[in-house]
Amino acid sequence: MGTPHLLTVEGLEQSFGGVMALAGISFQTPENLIYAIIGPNGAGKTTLFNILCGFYQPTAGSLRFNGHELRGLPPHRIAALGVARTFQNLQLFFNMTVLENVMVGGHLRAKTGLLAAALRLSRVRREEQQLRQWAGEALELCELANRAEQPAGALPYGLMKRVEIARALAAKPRLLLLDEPAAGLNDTETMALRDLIQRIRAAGVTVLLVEHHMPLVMSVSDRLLVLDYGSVLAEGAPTDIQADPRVIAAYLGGAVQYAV
Amino acid sequence: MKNIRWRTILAASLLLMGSHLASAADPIKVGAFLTVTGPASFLGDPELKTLQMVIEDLNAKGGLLSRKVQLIHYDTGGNAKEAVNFVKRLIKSDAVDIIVGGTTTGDTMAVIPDVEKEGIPFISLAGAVDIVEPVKKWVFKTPHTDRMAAAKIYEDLRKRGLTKVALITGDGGFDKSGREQLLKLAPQYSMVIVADESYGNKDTDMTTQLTKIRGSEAQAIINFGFGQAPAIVTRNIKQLGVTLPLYQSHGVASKAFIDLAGQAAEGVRLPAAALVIAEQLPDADPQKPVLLAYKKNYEAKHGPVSTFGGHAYDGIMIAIEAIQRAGSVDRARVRDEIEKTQGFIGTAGVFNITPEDHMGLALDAFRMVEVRNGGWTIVE
Amino acid sequence: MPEQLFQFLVTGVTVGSLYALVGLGFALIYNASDVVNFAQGEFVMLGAMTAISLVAAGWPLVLAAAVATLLTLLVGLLLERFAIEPAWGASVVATIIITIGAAIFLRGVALLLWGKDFHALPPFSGDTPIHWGSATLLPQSLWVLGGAVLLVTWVHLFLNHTLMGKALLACSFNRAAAQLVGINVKVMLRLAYGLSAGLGAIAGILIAPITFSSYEAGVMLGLKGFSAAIIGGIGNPMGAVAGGLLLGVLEALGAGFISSGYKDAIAFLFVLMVLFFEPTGLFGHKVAERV
Amino acid sequence: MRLVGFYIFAAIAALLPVLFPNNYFVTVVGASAGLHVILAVGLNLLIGYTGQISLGHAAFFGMGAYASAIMTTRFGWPGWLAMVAGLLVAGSIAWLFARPILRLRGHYLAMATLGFGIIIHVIMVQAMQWTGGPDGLAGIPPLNLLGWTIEGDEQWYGVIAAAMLLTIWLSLNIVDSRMGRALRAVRGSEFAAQMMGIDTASAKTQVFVISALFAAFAGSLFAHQQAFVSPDSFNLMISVELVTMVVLGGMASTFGAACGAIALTLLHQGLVVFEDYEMLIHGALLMAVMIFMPQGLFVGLSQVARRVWTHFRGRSTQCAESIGK
Repeated sequence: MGTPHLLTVEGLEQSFGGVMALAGISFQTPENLIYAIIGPNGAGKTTLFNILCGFYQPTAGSLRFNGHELRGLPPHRIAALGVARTFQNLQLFFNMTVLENVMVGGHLRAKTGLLAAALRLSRVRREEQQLRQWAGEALELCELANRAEQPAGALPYGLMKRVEIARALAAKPRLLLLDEPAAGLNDTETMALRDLIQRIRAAGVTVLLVEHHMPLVMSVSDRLLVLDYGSVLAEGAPTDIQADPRVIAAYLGGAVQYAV
Repeated sequence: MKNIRWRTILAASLLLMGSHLASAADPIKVGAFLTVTGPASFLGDPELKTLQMVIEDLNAKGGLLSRKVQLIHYDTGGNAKEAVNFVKRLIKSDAVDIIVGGTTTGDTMAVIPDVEKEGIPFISLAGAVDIVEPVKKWVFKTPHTDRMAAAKIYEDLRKRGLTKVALITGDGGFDKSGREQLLKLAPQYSMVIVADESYGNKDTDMTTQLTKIRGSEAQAIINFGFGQAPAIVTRNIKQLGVTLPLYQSHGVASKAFIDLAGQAAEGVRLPAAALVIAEQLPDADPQKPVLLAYKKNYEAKHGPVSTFGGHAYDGIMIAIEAIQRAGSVDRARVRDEIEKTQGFIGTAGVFNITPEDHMGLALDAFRMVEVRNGGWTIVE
Repeated sequence: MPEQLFQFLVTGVTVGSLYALVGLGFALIYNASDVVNFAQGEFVMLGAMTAISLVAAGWPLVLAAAVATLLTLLVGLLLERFAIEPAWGASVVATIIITIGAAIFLRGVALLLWGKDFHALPPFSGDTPIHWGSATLLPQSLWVLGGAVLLVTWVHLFLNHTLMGKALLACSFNRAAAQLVGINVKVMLRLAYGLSAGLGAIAGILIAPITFSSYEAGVMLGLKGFSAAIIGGIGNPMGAVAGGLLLGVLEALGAGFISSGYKDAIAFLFVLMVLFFEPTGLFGHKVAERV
Repeated sequence: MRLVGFYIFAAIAALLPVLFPNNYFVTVVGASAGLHVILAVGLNLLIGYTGQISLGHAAFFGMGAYASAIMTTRFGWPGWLAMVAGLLVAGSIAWLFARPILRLRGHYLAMATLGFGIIIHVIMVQAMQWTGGPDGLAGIPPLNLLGWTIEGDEQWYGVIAAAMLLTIWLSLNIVDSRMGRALRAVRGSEFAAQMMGIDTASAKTQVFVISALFAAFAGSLFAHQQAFVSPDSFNLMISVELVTMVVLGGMASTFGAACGAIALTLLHQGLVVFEDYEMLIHGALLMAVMIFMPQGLFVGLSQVARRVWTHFRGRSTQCAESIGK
């Protein structure tokens, strides 16, 4: 467990016109681990994700990923460093098929430009084969192989969520950010999601999970970070966090007398 | 008016099937491409109505060389690209014998390469002098050139002892080539151009440009243009209280200009074909009967006459007389006959076409006219 | 030079108020439907031409203007009913093409009804120029400026202080939510097209004595009105008026000081600069891109 | 299998002049339709696939045409060199304008491109000493490619048909590649595309430049074919017509754009018979197609064809799908 930290966040602050969405949080995520971030709505989870991906620029603090400072980098440069994500409200390419969506995931693993593509050079044909194969693998991992040729918009909601994960995996990332993957899923789909997340970790990808579905979080995560009103409330193994009075107070609210 | 349109549609759709039954009773086909819609519809519409009127009257009197005459016309909407396609369609698909058309200089210049290559007589209705200079074998034109208009204006200015002139022109082909001629001829008439303003033909207000002119030491203003813009310029001049004499071009020689400009048009001078002052001509003037006949015939059907309709009348009449003299529709012989047109009395003046001058109008074909209490009067 | 500058500004404001009036129509429809109606210029033309024909037929000006406005309003309703509504849910680009088709169609109808030459409406109160300092302007321009102020305040009051107006705004912000609270969105959209058609007609009648009207007059007016609405921030009626006045003054100054030939190029170059620095127009509400 | 649609298109283009020898509607109208296809296919990459509207594309069409016209008539350059100059000019101006313009969205982007088109058109009208002003430039020499001087409508039909097929082939290749999917990703969701490592700003710039190059290429051919150019062939109405061709044919479909271009060119020729009613019918047709076939003429018709096909053959054919791409 003592491997160097993949992601180090120090004193991260973000304010939207006076409102402190993040009030100086710091944490570290070791490699090859499922690291969950929980907290009530408005705790700053999605803001943190958006800063990690470069959509927002933080007002203060630093975040280092694999030795690189992410602050100030645009999203596509951060993605090139090996960060991939899914979105809370689905951002699939509905104008393409499932296979094409996932092939876009492999964008960074290929090189041909617009001119080479236009002239249909031989390396373009080889690369297309390669991309098709990588996408197939990702679809296989997410059990979507039979849906490859269908338009992305024609799938049920649960499967669409999985296409987003497959698309992120096709980029062979080192860090995968999952933004509420269980939202809108029924129980059987959530169980399947848990197995999928474990298969992803087994494939050597570090997972950063934002999720409200507590049974899923507790059963799948190795470490937990609890945010409340933009600051770190607690950090540790799932069992410690469950017993931590501050967390219970934050979630259930008010003083609770324990029947000791 | 109704049945002509249906006959044209029927004739055109027949041709879509490309049936070329060549026989004696086959109609003589006159091709035309005019801007009946678009910015120059102000010119193209009376031209089309005149061509249809003349051909209908001709057919009523037994046609030409005992054959019916059929008009095939297309509307280019003022787009030169369309003009080229339609002329190719007239020559290749409709197999016309002669072409009378080309409302704007732009359309005319665009089709000249095809006309010359195919070798078909073409009488243009547009103004610019470079349509016939240098002379092109198959290309003729009936309207006065913009150079003649410029010369006529400068002559009148010199008579009135005015030498400092301000130009204000639109962004159309007619306007720009007119401006070019005014600039070229200025030294010859010792005129000094003290201001050279421009506007967009669809603009709604030219007071800015006219304020700059008011600030210059111009003694007179020349506005070369057609359509609604010159009427707005005329009203703006009155609005700004500018009292300098204003000269317009033959582009606005029609009643519509006076109606639009209203009171502001009083005192405006412009060179125009005799058509606008037909009644005031002395009876001895040879043009008078021709003008009155055309005017009566046109106004019975379409309302106030316009000089542009007159140009179309001259064009089609020259073509008809040339075919009659040639006794056939053979292109080369008709072309030669057009080139030999002598003393033809048209609405624009007396035409004497020669191998060097494919228009044939002298400067005196233009009459300097002035707007007085809502009508045109000759300026002695 | 300064007294010429004053005339340039006065001209700029009078021409700008034409663009502002037309821009208002764009803003109103955009408020209710998120679509820019490229036939707005044709509504202006229809209003002017109908009024001109009625006045020519001897009707008093006020009655002719009222009837012309109502007829054009009806055309706006019909356009929405038979062209926009059947294409419910089509993409923005497809709807733009539909409005462009409608513009060409209305131009075709006008061509058949009124032919090709130019018509003018006699000025409401004569055309003896008014001298204001070193500049002069036509009384009709005061009617246009007054009309613009009146219509803007009416639109502002209507949109923000009447129930129907608020319903209209609700549709543009979130159509689904508007439906949920019981607003009949289809009627609102039809109302928007009708109102902006009527607005366009009034604008057409006010400017007819200045600009003359023909079956094609709507094209350039529509273009300048669209530019005015965009500069001000699409959907914001006040913005459209400010945008129109700005565009007018810019054209006048460009023609006055730089070159009258490149007047339009200078004006549109400035429009580009505005858009590059303010991607949603000067006063457009900044839409935060939510991930 | 990928190019079955392309081969059908090529076959039709080759057969037409054989079936109808020197027929005006094949050669002259065909050549005009071919130029429109090149323009529409290029513009479709920008509007259909990448979702960025442009109401000023006739400006690039004009740049290609005027570059060829000015370089050959005033500087005596050979035709092909002038064409290359046109491509360079249009490409670099497109590259220069792309970044600021493509930051804009929806109607604001439409306005910026519309403004750009008007600025270029005003320059074409006013810069008389170069462009010959509103009456344009005449006397453009015939195009000489590899020693063959192109003369006459039949030869021009062949050259333009070949150029058209080349652009369709290039467009099909671009769409079916890593960069093609990146462009479509930009249209699908710009956020997700960025997270896939796509530099959306540079992708939009590249497609803007490519479509400008297609337009300039068509412009140069047009200049030599007509031997004359004038500003009113490149005004706002032409830009609007180009967008209509793409949307009418069917967005995000190379063959859709091509069919939209051909349909509108033929419509224009056919409607001229109705004289004053032309404008009325043109507007009504435009509305009707966009209302009843919102996804476009081609995609709509290929669906109708597929339904008829399945009705007769009882099973859907793979071929129709590949054309629909």
